Amino acid sequence: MGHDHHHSHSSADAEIRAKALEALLVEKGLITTDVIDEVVRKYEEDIGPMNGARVVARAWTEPSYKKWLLEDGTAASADMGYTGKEGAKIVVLENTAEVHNVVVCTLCSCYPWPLLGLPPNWYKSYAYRSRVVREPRKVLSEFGLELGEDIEVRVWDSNSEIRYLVLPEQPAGTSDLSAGELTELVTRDSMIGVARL
Amino acid sequence: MGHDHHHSHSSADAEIRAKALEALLVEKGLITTDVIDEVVRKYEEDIGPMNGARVVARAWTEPSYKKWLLEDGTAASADMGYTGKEGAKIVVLENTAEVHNVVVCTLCSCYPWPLLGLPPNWYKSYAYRSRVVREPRKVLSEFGLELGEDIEVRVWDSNSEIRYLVLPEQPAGTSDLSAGELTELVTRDSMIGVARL
Amino acid sequence: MNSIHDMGGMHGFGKIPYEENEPVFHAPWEGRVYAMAMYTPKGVPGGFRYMIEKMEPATYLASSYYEKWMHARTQGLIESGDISQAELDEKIAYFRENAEARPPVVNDPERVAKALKAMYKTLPPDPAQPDPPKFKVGDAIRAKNMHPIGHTRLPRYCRGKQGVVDFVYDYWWVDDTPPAGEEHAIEPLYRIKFEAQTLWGEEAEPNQVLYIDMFESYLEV
Amino acid sequence: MNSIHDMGGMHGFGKIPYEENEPVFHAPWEGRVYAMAMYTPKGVPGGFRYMIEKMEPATYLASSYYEKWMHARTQGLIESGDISQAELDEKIAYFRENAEARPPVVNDPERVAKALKAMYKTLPPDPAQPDPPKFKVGDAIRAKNMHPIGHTRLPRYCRGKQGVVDFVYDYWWVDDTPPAGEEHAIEPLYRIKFEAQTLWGEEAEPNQVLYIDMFESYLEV
Repeated sequence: MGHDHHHSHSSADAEIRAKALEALLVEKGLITTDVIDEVVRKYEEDIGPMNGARVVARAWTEPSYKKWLLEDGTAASADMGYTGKEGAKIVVLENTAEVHNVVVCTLCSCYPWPLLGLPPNWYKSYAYRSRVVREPRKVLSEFGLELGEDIEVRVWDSNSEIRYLVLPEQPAGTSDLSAGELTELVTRDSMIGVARL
Repeated sequence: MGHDHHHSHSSADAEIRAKALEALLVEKGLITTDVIDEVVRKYEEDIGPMNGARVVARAWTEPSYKKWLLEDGTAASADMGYTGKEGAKIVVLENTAEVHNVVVCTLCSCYPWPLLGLPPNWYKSYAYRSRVVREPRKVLSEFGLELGEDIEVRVWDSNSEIRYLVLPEQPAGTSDLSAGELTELVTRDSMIGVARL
Repeated sequence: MNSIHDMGGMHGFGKIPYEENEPVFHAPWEGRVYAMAMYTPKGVPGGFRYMIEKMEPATYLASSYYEKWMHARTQGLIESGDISQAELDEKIAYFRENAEARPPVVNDPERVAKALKAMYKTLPPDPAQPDPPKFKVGDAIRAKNMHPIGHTRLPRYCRGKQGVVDFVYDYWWVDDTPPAGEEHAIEPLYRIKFEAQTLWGEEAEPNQVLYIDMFESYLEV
Repeated sequence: MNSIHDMGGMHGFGKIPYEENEPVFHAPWEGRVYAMAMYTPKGVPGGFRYMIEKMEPATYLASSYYEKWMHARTQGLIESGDISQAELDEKIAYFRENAEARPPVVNDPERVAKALKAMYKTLPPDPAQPDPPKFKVGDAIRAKNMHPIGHTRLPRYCRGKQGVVDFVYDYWWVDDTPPAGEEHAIEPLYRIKFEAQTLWGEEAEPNQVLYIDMFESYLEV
């Protein structure tokens, strides 16, 4: 049986209802077309996991920045220009050989927008939200990540106003790379904690 | 917004699927048409709340039977011929001026079939199952039953193999009536505990 | 399992949908599904109720009561190999295209007599008694905080909560899914009394208690 | 509220639905709903998330993510009186009958500039501090067993469970629905650490802990 297919048969109807709402809001002057266009463009192009990747790569290459990032994720992210909605308080969690962090929002979909953009569907799925707090190892193995029992798994339920970013371990053999090159290695999933690099 | 309407739009499809299942089972000799007909007839005509009402009326008019019924509901019910599926162990709960009992099955729909027949939809509804354990007084007030705070409300979650029947209080001014006449006064709802007589 | 069926204490389901003079079955197919579910002499692998609990939560909520029963009976027969999905699909397609068609009629009074006997038969309530009950009336106990993936009769809203043994029933087969390869265990069954405040905290209504039955393995001191 | 959205620990939702190279929005309407939800300068009465949580559970589960957002935004504007159900229905009927029709286009660069400013604006994280925190790092606490009908950020799976204060954050506005007529309270926020065994009993996976943030009013000794 399919899961989380979210009744795609109603998607055509959703499109109609969205058009109706937009028409009403524009007619009433509550929003303008270009605001909608520009917000969509920003989250499609500018505000996404590439931001978090730049933060991670800088932390890997600048020990003082890493220290700052772990102590005050909000300020260290703001230093790169990453501020705004869903980023009032950013906490960065360091993965190590002994500790693996993974983030979820069981009640909804809380996610550090300034650093990762809007969350992927699986992060918002009922399966992920219900399961990862109870059986994180089994969930991670579905992502292809098998963790030994000697590694402590820390699950973070992002339920209130704090937003979490995982700082993945720098892959072995990459110490010669520049921050720009390292940025390319950092995946969204590694910053949520469902992958290691 | 409608609640518990249970997608009646799919009812036509359910009828088709039921026909398909019946055709397969009959063709394979797993069931016969008359078994289905007769089971339906029994629960539509013979096995229903009139059985419980007879038990209650007898308990009101025969003190020794009432004592037996409260001590061994299974045997006292069997004495009236009420045995069978979902009646392996029947426990009868006496309502008094100080105590009000109400029965639910939060996990499913457990119900004393031999005495009450098959449960009504509201008993199986998500609203009743979810709410009556948490806010019984509010739920009972939706049934029109307002209970003072001096009355202890006992909620019975019929979760395993015990089946519960509520013995309502005999209404005032009915002590002259015969058991047959009293039977007419006893409602299904009073034996579940969502009404008093 | 902690599926949507375990809804005691949930919010959001609205008012009680009461229907005056409700019929036993709201459509003929409901009664026929009831009869097929209860009188087809085949067990449902893993259990009838567990089959329903394993439905996807959205499907569970959107399905009517007898649709769930039909699902359990049908899926059970598929899993036991008594019918195949293909022959079922074929039959469904046939009845979809032939609105006036009816299932074949085969009668057998002997089987009716057998069914009626089963209808009134009370199952043995008192299986062999292995060990004496661990707890007695008045004992303070705690319902275990357990989260089995299998079928269980211990609802979430009671888990981890303190109650008191109110009555000790006979021994019963434990309904929970047994470990692979094992039979259902036989255990004492207890009636446990909880104060509403224990279950619901400050939001509890006044002067309320809850009784619920628990197998011995659900309990700890 | 204990609605279906509070699904941490539930079974039955199947495997994680992973999509390779997933787009930010799966259809243009999703992005437009996102923008309308976030940049229409009107609050949602009772709160955006609470509006979603109050959806009937079957509807919640059957609705996609941005359908839920559209519901909250639309219902919020209806309840605040900014739009009426009748004019909405009329518009829906119009677009249903005119598949090629598009909403009117009105542009205003000044409003775009304002929206972009809001997009990057970080809300003040540290409201006025009324009382010193009651708890400190290392304190053993218990999450209250509370079941408010209003919005809360304390999920069911943590309630009544013992944990330890791991970190004390600044003060925050409590997200929970305040008592009628009152403003949101300001409280210290704590990071609480739970052992997986405390949450899930014997079914817990080995070597796992859970961190979750809790307002002071969620905690008791």
